[in-house]
Amino acid sequence: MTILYFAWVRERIGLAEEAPRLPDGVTSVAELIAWLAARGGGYAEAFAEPERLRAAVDQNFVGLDASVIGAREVAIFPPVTGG
Amino acid sequence: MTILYFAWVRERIGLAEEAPRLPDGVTSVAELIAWLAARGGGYAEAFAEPERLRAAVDQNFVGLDASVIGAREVAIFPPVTGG
Amino acid sequence: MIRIHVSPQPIDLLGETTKVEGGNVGAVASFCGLVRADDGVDVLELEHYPGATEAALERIARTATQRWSLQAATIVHRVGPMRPGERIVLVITAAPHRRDALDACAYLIDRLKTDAPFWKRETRGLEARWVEARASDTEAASRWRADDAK
Amino acid sequence: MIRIHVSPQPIDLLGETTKVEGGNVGAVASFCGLVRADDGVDVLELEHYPGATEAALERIARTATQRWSLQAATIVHRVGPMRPGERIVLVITAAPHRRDALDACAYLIDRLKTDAPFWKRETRGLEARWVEARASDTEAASRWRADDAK
Repeated sequence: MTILYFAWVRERIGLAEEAPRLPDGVTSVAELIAWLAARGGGYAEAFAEPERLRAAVDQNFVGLDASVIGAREVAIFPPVTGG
Repeated sequence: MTILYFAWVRERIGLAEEAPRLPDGVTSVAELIAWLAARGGGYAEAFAEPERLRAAVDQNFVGLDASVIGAREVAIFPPVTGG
Repeated sequence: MIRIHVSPQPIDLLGETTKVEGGNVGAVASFCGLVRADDGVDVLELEHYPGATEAALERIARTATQRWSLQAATIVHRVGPMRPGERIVLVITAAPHRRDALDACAYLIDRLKTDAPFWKRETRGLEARWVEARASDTEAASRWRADDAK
Repeated sequence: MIRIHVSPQPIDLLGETTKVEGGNVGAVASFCGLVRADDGVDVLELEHYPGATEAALERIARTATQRWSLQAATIVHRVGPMRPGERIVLVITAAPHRRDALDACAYLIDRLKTDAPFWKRETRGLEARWVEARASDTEAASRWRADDAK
């Protein structure tokens, strides 16, 4: 699974994407975020306030309770501010 | 007083403007129209249905009951269709 | 900044738009009406009331700048004969924020349709006819008056 | 005809507009957002989610063509660094009649603000900060959803 980061999530983590091996317990976006936050450092900083995060699974916008099982691409980012 | 005609009013009358001498009884736009219509020909044709006419007195849009006393310019025309 | 321009020249969309884009403008909304090519019209001719037309457009634009927070309001209207696909009218609004620009743009074109002395004549082949006023235009314009009365 | 274009190139307003003016189009509405020059911003940088951004814009445009009678819907969004006064986004709608073009144009920009993955970063002097999402944008977009539910 590829994980993509955008905007200040990307900046705090210092990575635009990565493809970590996930433990079995990680089945939802929220669990993925908690697992990544536990790495500390920039991850802890980026994911300190999950309510400020949005996500997409295989390029579909989803709530943080959405499943990541079988997903090929998960993106985590702040609320959008385009236009 | 100058009288201006636009669109099909102008076409039916065959004139874009004229400055006739008005009789004393003509004090409103409606009376002006009735007096002009009585000339017959293109005037009668142009003014056959007063409800299809609009007017401006000194370049201000007015109802047909508006006064023309002291006016320098009266325009008679169909409802507008610009844009 | 209000700009009113009534002329037989083709409408310069890019030039008119760049005129309003300077300063601290954040939002530009525009509406352009074109001669429709689909109903057999060969030539559309626009007649106006010189002087009174410009004054009416100026009044409409001025009312918009009082009602919304605008940095610019432009109304450009072509007159004389034109062909299908050509631009008849262009209204542009510029504002710090989009809602003002969008609402004022709709207002300008709705009011222009009923409050400015222009008359359209369509020619199809050898037959010419004056376009009739549409009830839907009066309705669209009165929508804004109802708002005014609130 | 839907056109979606996301690119670091300056937005070609005239080119994009003339693309939609052909055929039997009678009404063209557009909205353009620009980098505001008034609040000390030196550089505005737009980040996006390649692939997902284009797909989101396509969905928004497609929904508009289902909801209004449109002949064209164009969304052009610039990404990367830009300067005050430069165009960030341009939406254009073309229709036989003005109400469809105007309403669909407002819809496209309102929905784009909340439903397409773009992120703005402003730089003032040496300080850069990510722009926060605005509640008023969510409100503006939800206005259309309330309409959908009717």
